[in-house]
Amino acid sequence: MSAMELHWLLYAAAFGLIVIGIIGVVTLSNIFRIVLALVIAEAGANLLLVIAGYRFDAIAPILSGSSVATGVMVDPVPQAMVLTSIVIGVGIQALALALVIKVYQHYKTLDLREIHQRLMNDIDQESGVRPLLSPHKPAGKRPLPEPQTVTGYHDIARGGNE
Amino acid sequence: MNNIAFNIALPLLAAFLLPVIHNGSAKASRLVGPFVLLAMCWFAAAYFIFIEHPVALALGGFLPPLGISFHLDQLSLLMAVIIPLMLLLLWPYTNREGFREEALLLLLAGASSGMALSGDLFNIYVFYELLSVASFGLAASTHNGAAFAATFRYLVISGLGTVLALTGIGLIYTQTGTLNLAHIGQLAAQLDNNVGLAAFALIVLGIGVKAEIFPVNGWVPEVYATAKPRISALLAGLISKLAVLAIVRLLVVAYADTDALSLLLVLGILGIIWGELSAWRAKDLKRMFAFSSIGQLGMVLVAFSIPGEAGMFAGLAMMLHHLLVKPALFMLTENWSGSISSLTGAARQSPLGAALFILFALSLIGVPPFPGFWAKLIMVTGLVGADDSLYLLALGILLTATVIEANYLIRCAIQLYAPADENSSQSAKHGRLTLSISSALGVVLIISLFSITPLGNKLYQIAAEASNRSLYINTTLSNAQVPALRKIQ
Amino acid sequence: MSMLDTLLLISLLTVLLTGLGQRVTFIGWIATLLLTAQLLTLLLMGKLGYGGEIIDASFGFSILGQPLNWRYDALSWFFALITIGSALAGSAFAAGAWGDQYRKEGGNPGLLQFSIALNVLAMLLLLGSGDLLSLFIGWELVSWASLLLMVIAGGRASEFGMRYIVYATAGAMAVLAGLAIIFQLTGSFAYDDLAAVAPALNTLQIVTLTLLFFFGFGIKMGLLPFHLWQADAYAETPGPGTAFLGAISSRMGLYAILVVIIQLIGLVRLIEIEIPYSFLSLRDLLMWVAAISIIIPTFIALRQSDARRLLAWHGIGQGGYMLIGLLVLDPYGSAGGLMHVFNHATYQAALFLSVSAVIYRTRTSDLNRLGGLVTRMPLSFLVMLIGIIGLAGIPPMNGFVSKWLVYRSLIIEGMPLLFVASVIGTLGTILSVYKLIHNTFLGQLRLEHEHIREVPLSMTIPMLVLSAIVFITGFMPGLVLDWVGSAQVALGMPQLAHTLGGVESTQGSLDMIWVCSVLFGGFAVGALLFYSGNKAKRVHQLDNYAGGHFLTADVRYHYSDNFYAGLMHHIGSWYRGSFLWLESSLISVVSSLSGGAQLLYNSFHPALYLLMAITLSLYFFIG
Amino acid sequence: MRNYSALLFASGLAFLLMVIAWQFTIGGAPMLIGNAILQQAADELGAANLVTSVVLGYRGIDTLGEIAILFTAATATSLVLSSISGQRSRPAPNTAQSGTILISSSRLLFPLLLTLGLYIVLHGHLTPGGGFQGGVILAAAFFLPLLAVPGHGVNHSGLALVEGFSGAAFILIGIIALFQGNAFLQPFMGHGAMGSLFSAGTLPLLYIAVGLKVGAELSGLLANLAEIGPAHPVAEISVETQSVKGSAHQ
Repeated sequence: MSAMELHWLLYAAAFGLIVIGIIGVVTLSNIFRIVLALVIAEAGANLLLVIAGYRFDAIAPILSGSSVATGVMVDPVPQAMVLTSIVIGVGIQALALALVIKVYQHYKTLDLREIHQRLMNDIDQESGVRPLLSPHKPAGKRPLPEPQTVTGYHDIARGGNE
Repeated sequence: MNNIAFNIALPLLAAFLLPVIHNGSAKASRLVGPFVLLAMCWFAAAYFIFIEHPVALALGGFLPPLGISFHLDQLSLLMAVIIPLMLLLLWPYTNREGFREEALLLLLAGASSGMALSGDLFNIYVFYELLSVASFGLAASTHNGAAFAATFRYLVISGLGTVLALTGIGLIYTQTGTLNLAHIGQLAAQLDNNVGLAAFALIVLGIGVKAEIFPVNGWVPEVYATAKPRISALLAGLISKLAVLAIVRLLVVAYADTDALSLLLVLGILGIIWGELSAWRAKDLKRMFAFSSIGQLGMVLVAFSIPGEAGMFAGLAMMLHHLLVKPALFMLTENWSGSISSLTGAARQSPLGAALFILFALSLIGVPPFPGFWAKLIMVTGLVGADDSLYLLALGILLTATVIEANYLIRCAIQLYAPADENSSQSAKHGRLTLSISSALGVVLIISLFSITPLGNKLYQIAAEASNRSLYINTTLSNAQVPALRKIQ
Repeated sequence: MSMLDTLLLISLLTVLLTGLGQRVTFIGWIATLLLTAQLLTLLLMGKLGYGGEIIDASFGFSILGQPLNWRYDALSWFFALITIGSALAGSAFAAGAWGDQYRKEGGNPGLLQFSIALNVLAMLLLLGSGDLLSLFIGWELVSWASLLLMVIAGGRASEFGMRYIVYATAGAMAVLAGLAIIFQLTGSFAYDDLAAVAPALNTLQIVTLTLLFFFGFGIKMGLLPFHLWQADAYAETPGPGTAFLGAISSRMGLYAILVVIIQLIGLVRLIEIEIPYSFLSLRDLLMWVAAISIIIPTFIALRQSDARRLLAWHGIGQGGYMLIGLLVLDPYGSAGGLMHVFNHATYQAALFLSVSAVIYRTRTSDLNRLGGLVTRMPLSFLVMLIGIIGLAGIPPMNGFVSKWLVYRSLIIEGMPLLFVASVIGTLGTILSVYKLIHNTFLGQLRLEHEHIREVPLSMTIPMLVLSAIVFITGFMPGLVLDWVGSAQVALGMPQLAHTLGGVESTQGSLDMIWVCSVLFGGFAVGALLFYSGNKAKRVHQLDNYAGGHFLTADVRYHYSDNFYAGLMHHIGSWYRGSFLWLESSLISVVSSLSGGAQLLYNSFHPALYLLMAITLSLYFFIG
Repeated sequence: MRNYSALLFASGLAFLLMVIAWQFTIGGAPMLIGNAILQQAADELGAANLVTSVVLGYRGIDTLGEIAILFTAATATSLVLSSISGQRSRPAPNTAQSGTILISSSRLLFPLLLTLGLYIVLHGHLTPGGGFQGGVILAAAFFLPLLAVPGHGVNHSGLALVEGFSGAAFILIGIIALFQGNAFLQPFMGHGAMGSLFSAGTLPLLYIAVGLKVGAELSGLLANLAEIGPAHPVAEISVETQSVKGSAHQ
């Protein structure tokens, strides 16, 4: 494999991972999987950083004994950056998992759609605003919403002009 | 005895040790935070007043572009002073829940200072991440399901933003082979191509998550609605501004004369439209302010996108004004969390709160002679001066948005003063702490009202310095100093 | 320290004292006293009214490198006189018995006095503005101060105040845009710089500036189609406040148009600019807006059944006369327009006060529930009579003089269509003011009003003073025309040659002293005949007959409901509420846009928009 | 619908990113500062592992930020996981399910992992590895008993001490550098012989601090997550995942 082909492969892999991760985040509705997709996307970004400092046929930037480089070395800066960004990623993922657990404890579901619905209802309730009817069809085993009068829509129609 | 590194090191050190101190003596641990913030404030102010700037400090002892350098000009030092002040103001003095929130706030202080001062792209990114993680923790500290869910959604957007920003930094590194902002600015010619601009777009949208840039601000209403008002005030008032500043630095230094300006302009215009329209229909104060802050940040972005000094001047004026007003307004939602219609007659129960609301609302709308008017005037003249049809469109939208803003804010104000009815909530009285925070900001607003001219001149000077690209590059690359501990005469 | 400083200081003192002394019961009298002091100070500056030197304020600011100056010339002095005069009338009216009753009903007369004082201060600042920036600041101060006056009644008033402030902000933003353009063109906000640059501006710039300023200032005047806010907002203001607002507040728009469009940009330029595909010049377009603003509000007033609303709608219509007169740009027209500002303020304030007096006694301003009060409140009746004669523009009151000047100039300058439009407006005015006085004071006395009395002296005196002014300035218009002449000079317009009794010119003369003498001679003959015959027999007001039948007091024979039914049968279908429809559809549009905007934030997947944004902005750069 | 638009935009993004990749210069990045560091780092810092020079020397502030992020994440996590009352339902250690083999091997592995972790931390300036990598291994050592015996207690206050003091040590070393007349976090104490254990000035000390910090933070994080308790077992979550998966197809 030539240097050029390898470079291409690496860049394609990095961007591919990023895109796959983003697709995952956007299309999945299980929040645990969303976290995993986020990890994939992060891996892609990290890979991009690493190959930014990569040189074909170069060695790791570690000197053996003498203080002079013995051959072509790869760029050490991106490696340090990746180290940092991996650790950052770990921190964020841990926090994300903790939040997933907490959200699950409170809402007993991992479905983003339902969580969003409940979240909106909670916010509406706390702020004393009558929740609007759900714009979504009920999905899965979700209990049907309480029957509500359609007067909620009159509020919309009148808008802020009340 | 002074070194700007203390502004980073001290809060982090205090945060690291806070759990230990707390285990030893809970009372002592409560004193640590305010003390550290005061010290930070002093260090930054000392640099601002006594030490010649702009100056670039090679913080780790390695000269830029190899090492990380901090760029200390008036703008970054101003922010470095404002950050601890703001945190002191919004510090949880009555917090009985524990030290963790305080530790997070200290970390936030360190990270914000780092973001404001740093002159290294990746370093800014690291501090940005630190800031993000701390803000996640703070947003979730309300401890209810809604807060957790909102924070999770915030984290997902923010996490994707991180990936994008990192990709952008990677792209810039592949193009220029350097991370120092000034060095990047020197190599800016290599970035004025598809790859460079794409990197800018990625960074803008990545960091823009915190800057509430449209459309990556889906988290804003739900997080501000569920977080404590103090935290919302901090996020909307301070944190968003730091993210904007980071973007603006990159813009000024590396993308000054490119299409990047029009990207910011377009995003800003959309932000104004979306934010203000949404706020018009919001039914509770918290979300109204959340949406309105999206609109306001759109205005800030539009202002910064005006080319040249005029843009920097207008942007800074709008930004600092919003920095002052929005936290105060958010603090007022503390006991006015219900729907707007339940606030009927709240002025009777909290007359000072209502008066402050009116004061800040008028300034936000831009009624002369309040400071908001002057900021808006600077921005409007800047927009006309940019002499481009897109900027004139932005002017039209800005003015229309102001009308909408006046509509919803004054609607609330009138509601507050309407005679109470059976709908009105019973406990619309503000706590003393809340009121004193808002009053303090109100006093600052009124003082600045009487010193518009010196403030404006100073701000113009700051803007001229901050928008001077060659000065930035020269300061860092030719005149960087290694900051040993130094005494102040 | 110049006289102007003293004036502004006293005004500021008035604001402070009324603001601090909210709980003092005699706060109204203090306010009246201080306003009198302001009036006296202004009169000491009276040389201005006779061509005196411009008086500069000795203070001045420089904000962000832009100087802010205040100075008074004849025009400012003229407007300031009206402002303080009408405020004084309103304040004095509210100070005594009216204020006591207002307090009993839960109102706060101190707040009312404070708002009036604040409005006066704001207007004095606006009138004294020496550059565009201070003009804008004064403009905004006036806008927000009047909001305070409008909403203090609470309830529906705040709704209308809300509507007002949306219109007002829209106008202010247009003005701001205009200012920014001017700043870009001239590099400063000074009047002189704009006046110097104006001749060199190209057509597009002139049109843009004119439209922006006309829109901005015109909203405050209630020019069509932005008139919807005014009548409701004014009508819901507590009585004396309405008198003040109706008399002068909406004239601030006229003042600003005078200064910026007519004086600085220059009317001559507007006449030169032709509107494509029409016979009109830009000036003609503005005049037609003014003409339509005369006709439509006047006929809307005709339909009102609330006395305050009826008068408030007339306020908009009369503004059209002033504007149309000033836009003619000859001595007659501009003098007529300026004089009408004064005249309108006097009779409008008198009318509003008289309506307030009726409300004070009867608790209603509903024209369908009043009638026959002439014997109970004869002084109020007299005031209203004088007022409506002035409003309708009939000799011998002052409204006639100014309208005559406007008509005359329209005829001289060859604008017959506009003349006809103004006359149609006057027709509607006469009809509706007749409705006002008939339904209030004439006809059948309602039983529940049998025992009411005239209002106390503290209220009648301001009303009577105003009516006296209406009559005297009608009898001797030269008094006002002196001031108007100086104001014309200050505006750089040709001055109207005048005498004490009116105008003496080859193009048309009017001597009100003669007109009045003839008129009163006629009245004297009539009175002579009436009293010499001695056929009149005094009966009780409720002692009525019709067709030989005895009418008991509880029978309703007074024709007030559905007044002008016959007329309405013919023109009723023209009342379509199109502007209301326009306004509500605008609100619906904003509402649905807003709903759409919120959809983004209700989207259940937070990151989708991030993806879209990043793709689109990458495409923005790469595609 | 949403998925289609997401896919549409994502494919657009992929296309645009590929366009960007197409425009790269082949043969890698310019390596402006990279080359300079490769030339100078050994002389300036005396560390054989040049990545370590970058991590702790040239970009020391980044590393400080990074350990702060870990600390922040740990603090935020414990803030999130702590219920308002401050009571955490810690289950009793349940050795019954684990079995002897699991427990013994975890006990056997513990010292090995500890040694390995410390070795990697200490040789961070010489060989691949360093504070982060070693710290993770240390964390694994402490987390292993928890995996083997669910409910195994973790000494949180001890961890907090380690966390606090190791982080503080990192900063204090930086501040001491200041008092030595250097810049903040600038390495001092001489270079030593290149390639030997005691070389590269304060870098090994910094790495030890980082290693301890990372180890403590990670074990704290993991322990926090693991201690949610049997009321909300991981099993239940995975069952839910299945059912969501099932409903997604409907």
